[in-house]
Amino acid sequence: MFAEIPLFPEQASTTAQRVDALFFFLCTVCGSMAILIAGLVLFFAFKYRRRAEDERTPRIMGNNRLEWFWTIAPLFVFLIMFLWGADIYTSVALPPPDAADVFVVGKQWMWKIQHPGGQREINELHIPVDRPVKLTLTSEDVIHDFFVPAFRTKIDVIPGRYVQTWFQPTKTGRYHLFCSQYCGTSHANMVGTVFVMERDEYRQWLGGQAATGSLADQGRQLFLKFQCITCHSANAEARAPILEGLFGRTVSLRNGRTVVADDAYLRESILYPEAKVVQGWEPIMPTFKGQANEEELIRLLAFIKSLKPGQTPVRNEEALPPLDAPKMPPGGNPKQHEAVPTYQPQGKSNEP
Amino acid sequence: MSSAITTGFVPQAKPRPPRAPGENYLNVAIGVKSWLFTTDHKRIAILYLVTVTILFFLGGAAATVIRLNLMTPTGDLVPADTYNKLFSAHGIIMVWFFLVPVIPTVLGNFLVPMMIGARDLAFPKINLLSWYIFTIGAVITLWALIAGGVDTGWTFYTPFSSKYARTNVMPTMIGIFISGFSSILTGLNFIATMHTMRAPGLTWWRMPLFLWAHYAASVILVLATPVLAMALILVGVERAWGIGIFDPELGGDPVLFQHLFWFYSHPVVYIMVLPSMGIISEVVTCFSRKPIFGYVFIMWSSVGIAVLGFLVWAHHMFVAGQSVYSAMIFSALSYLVAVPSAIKVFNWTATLYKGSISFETPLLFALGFIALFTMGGLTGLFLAALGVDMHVHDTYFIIAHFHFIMVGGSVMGYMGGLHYWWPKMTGRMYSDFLSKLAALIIFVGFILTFLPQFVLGYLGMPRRYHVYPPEFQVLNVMSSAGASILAVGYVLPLFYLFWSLYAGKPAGPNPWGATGLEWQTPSPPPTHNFDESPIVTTGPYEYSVEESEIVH
Amino acid sequence: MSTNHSILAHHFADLDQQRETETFGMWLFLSTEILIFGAVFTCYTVYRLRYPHDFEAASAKLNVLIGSINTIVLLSSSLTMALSVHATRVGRQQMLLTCLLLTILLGGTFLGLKVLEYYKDYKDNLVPVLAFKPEEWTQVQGEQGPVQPQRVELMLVFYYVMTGLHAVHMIVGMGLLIWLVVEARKGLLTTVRYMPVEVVGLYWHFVDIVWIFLLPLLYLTGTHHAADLHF
Amino acid sequence: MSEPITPTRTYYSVFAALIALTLVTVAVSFVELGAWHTTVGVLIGVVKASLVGLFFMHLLHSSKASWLAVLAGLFWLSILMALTLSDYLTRPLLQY
Repeated sequence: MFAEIPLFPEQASTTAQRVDALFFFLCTVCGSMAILIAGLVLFFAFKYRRRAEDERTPRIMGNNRLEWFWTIAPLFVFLIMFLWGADIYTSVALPPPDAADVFVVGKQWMWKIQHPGGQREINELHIPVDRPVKLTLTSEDVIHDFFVPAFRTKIDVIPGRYVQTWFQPTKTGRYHLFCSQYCGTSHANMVGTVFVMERDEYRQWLGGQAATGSLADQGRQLFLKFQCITCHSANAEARAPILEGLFGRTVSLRNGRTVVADDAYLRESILYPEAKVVQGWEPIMPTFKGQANEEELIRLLAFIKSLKPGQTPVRNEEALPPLDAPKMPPGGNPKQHEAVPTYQPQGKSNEP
Repeated sequence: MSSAITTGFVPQAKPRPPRAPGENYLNVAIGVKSWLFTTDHKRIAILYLVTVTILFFLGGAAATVIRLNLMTPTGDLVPADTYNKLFSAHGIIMVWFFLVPVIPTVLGNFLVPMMIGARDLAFPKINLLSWYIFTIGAVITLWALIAGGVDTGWTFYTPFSSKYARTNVMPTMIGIFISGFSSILTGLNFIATMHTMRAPGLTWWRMPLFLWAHYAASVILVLATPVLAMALILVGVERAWGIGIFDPELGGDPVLFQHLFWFYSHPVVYIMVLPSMGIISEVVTCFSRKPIFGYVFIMWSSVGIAVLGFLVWAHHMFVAGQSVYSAMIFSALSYLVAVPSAIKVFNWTATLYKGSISFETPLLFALGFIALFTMGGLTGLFLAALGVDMHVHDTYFIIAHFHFIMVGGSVMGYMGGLHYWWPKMTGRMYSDFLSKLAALIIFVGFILTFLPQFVLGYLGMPRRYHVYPPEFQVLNVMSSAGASILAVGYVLPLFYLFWSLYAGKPAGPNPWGATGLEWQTPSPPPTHNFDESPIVTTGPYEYSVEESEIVH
Repeated sequence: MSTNHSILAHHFADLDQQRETETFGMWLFLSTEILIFGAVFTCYTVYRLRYPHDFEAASAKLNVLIGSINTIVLLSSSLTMALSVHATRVGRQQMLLTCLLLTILLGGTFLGLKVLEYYKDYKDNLVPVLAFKPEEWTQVQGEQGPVQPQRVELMLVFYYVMTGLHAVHMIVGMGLLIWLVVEARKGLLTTVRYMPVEVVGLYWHFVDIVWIFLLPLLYLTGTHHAADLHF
Repeated sequence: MSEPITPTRTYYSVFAALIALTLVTVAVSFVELGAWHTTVGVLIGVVKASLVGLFFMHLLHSSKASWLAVLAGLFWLSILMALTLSDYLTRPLLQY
């Protein structure tokens, strides 16, 4: 065990390469600074050590030119560090348009993941290599943090709103997924594995998962179950706006402002319908807060996003019995133990 | 009331009572009462010294169990809940009951009046009051931590602390809230003292840098602490009545708490490290027997840190869901605050140039400070870079970074200061050999403990983990081994300093040949500090002139 | 030490130094207070900007009449406090005592009215958790439809935290004023030893200033109507 | 040198101004101003607070140190407000 001390984490995403490049730049600059200062201190300490008790010293009070030099010179170096860091940060904040969607819900103490195809996993994330993946994350309880060291990806998962990040894996393999924002007793067990697979393998995996329809299909069922269709129907006497093609459009509101219909807006409108009412409509929608949980919201959103003109369900279409989430054993997904066998301490499963 | 006063005649200060030879602040009165009701700043400093030392070792005990637990990846020593309570207790005790108060209340209390040639602080009773407030806060917090514990971490992030934690969150917050007022009163006392009570001739530009550092730290104490107090009240209100100020379920924003919390808790780091920097300026000049290099720049950098330190708090929240634009503002400002710290390090180094350097214990600690603080400061540049922070945030990289600043910086400086002024405070010298040994052990132990944590952090080991993947074990074991060495280094001074009280040889008024008013009076000083009011005619650190020009 | 009521404390050089230090100390304390209240004001501002209509609607329901009368009461107490300082400075003991007692009386009136107002709020279902009816609010129209009861509650929480914190400061101030009355009756507040009145005055005026801002932020943020002017 | 004694006349005139401003600010709340209520109210509040500070609290004749304390408090409050709002006001700008 002691033979191999890891010194550097695996570099498995495009972001990781960029972060590491900046990291090495910082190491070089700061390392030389540290060596310079340590060298000077040691050199002075040795050279000017006290040799006689009555030694005199020159009365040097300072040197303004030197002072201004070391006040201003670091600023230029810092400017480089700032710009470089900000560049990486903004690129991580803006997912490419072709990124594949993955939805993550954190709760004490597990990660629940949904794919657009309807596949669901717990504490595991399967993704294809060399393809950008966009994560939309939220939490059911406290603040968590989705951290994949090999991708240099980290983002706080905050209850009550969506946050987004993205990455593009460059190497197949298994990587750690950590919760890195302290979230209670089993914080250290809120971990999982990211599987980066070859495309074929990934397609196989997708096919092998039992999914009751795609995420949008599941959302469609909920759309019927929650009776959304009663008002948001496609016919003329509808009492609410038609949702076809809504996602991404700019919407005019009653108060004269406009808003882009993004995830956050749709989520808010389901939970707090009165907050931003569309122009020309009465605020009659009831809230679905407490009825739809975070995972169901994601499915509803997936459905609304997928809704093309003419696809609104017919109002009298019968609602299917509600989907049951697969029952979880209290210790989380048993598969998790197989994935990283040594990770789970004996007899300490993450009991909620 | 004398008639002279009512007519508006202003009397001279009361003459100092004549002093029996050998009478000093320690032996002027004996008994518990004479300590518990004292208003003498020097005795209050001793009260604080005892209190914070006890608290330091309690916080250290928690750290010991944490490090022992992390020896194995499966965390076999304590269960997860206990572990969480331990790191919370460690953080809470060390931050609020050791690092924040330690230098201002012990060395600051003792030295601020002496260095400015005053008889006491501006508000002696408030000074005593602040010790009582501190002690009451500490007792409440300790009680909460021992009887049940608290598992929120020292950061109390909402909504975990306000809704989900089922531990003693409330009493802990009350204890911290109360002790906050002790901080405020201490800071207020220092600022008022330095503004109005300086000895004749001691202009602002002649003040020793130790005082400037305390001035800057006091500004932070006075202006940051109230915001923490309010943040804790709001969390308390939310927790007690279930109303949502930070609860997203009820329309609140949990991130707002982080803003308030870090508005205090980032500058608080400078409360810890600024006084320490002040000590280093005193020690480096004394033992290289040279004036400080660039007094004005060091002084302004202290003030600069106090102001700029308030502009950077959200760099603790780069991945916490704040706006991208705001993150960029805070990143840029964070780089600005690195400049004043760098100025100080350069100036201390330049002070050594052409000096006459004598390697006494305080200087060893000071050189240790410069080395470790430089490391801590430089790794701060990594964290201010948005791209890198994304990866290392909330990992052991952060843990290592802030321990370098707070322990490598603040505690190292405190040890240096304690060893420097110990002869003044007690009139006795400690063991030269043992103290140098302790300095060495602490330095080596520290490096061994926290250097591996940088590597762990970049590898991705998150903080506050009770168990961890097995590949991180070797580095964790190294860190724990270092911690055991560090522990020896911290216990050692306890013995030889205590021993010196009985067996140490008398120090005399000025064992180091230092300038500064505090060395112009006997050791230990008399109750009124100076037998005659000092008058100052030169700047500080006139080590390179023929004789002291301080006139009596 | 202080048994003979010596005016000049042992560690000061002269009275001017002592006075300067005491005023400055109080001002420093007030700068702390600025940030204590400032922290809540900041939270308030964040949510005020986030939920403007809900906050305006909630504000319109608060008792603007009692709020305004209380403002005038508090401003008057500030006047009598300032006059107390004047009386001490010119050595008019009787005027000092009268002004101090008037200040206490006005402060008491303020707190009494505040309690009455809290009671009215309770009757009007304006107390989150204790007495609050969400359904009452869904009928209230904001500028763009009904307001969110939860956000109204948020505004009310700030109303209670801010006014509560202010009331705590008032109570502390009343205690200090009572101490001043005791001192004044002993004849200890003189033209030379006037600092206690001045320093307590600074504190009292500061508490007044806080209220000056609470009035517009809490009571006057929504639009009122003549019908709102009732107890 | 002790501070000058403020004449009572000053106190009375300041008090009159304060009451007048209070009546104005309350009166304004009966006008439909929407979101501007807070702005107007706070501005009048600033005037009133300055009057209390300068005259009742004798800031006008106070030492520089006292001014420093007040201005520091206000400056730090503005830091807290401005930088906190720099987050909240720019959050909606970046649409995902």
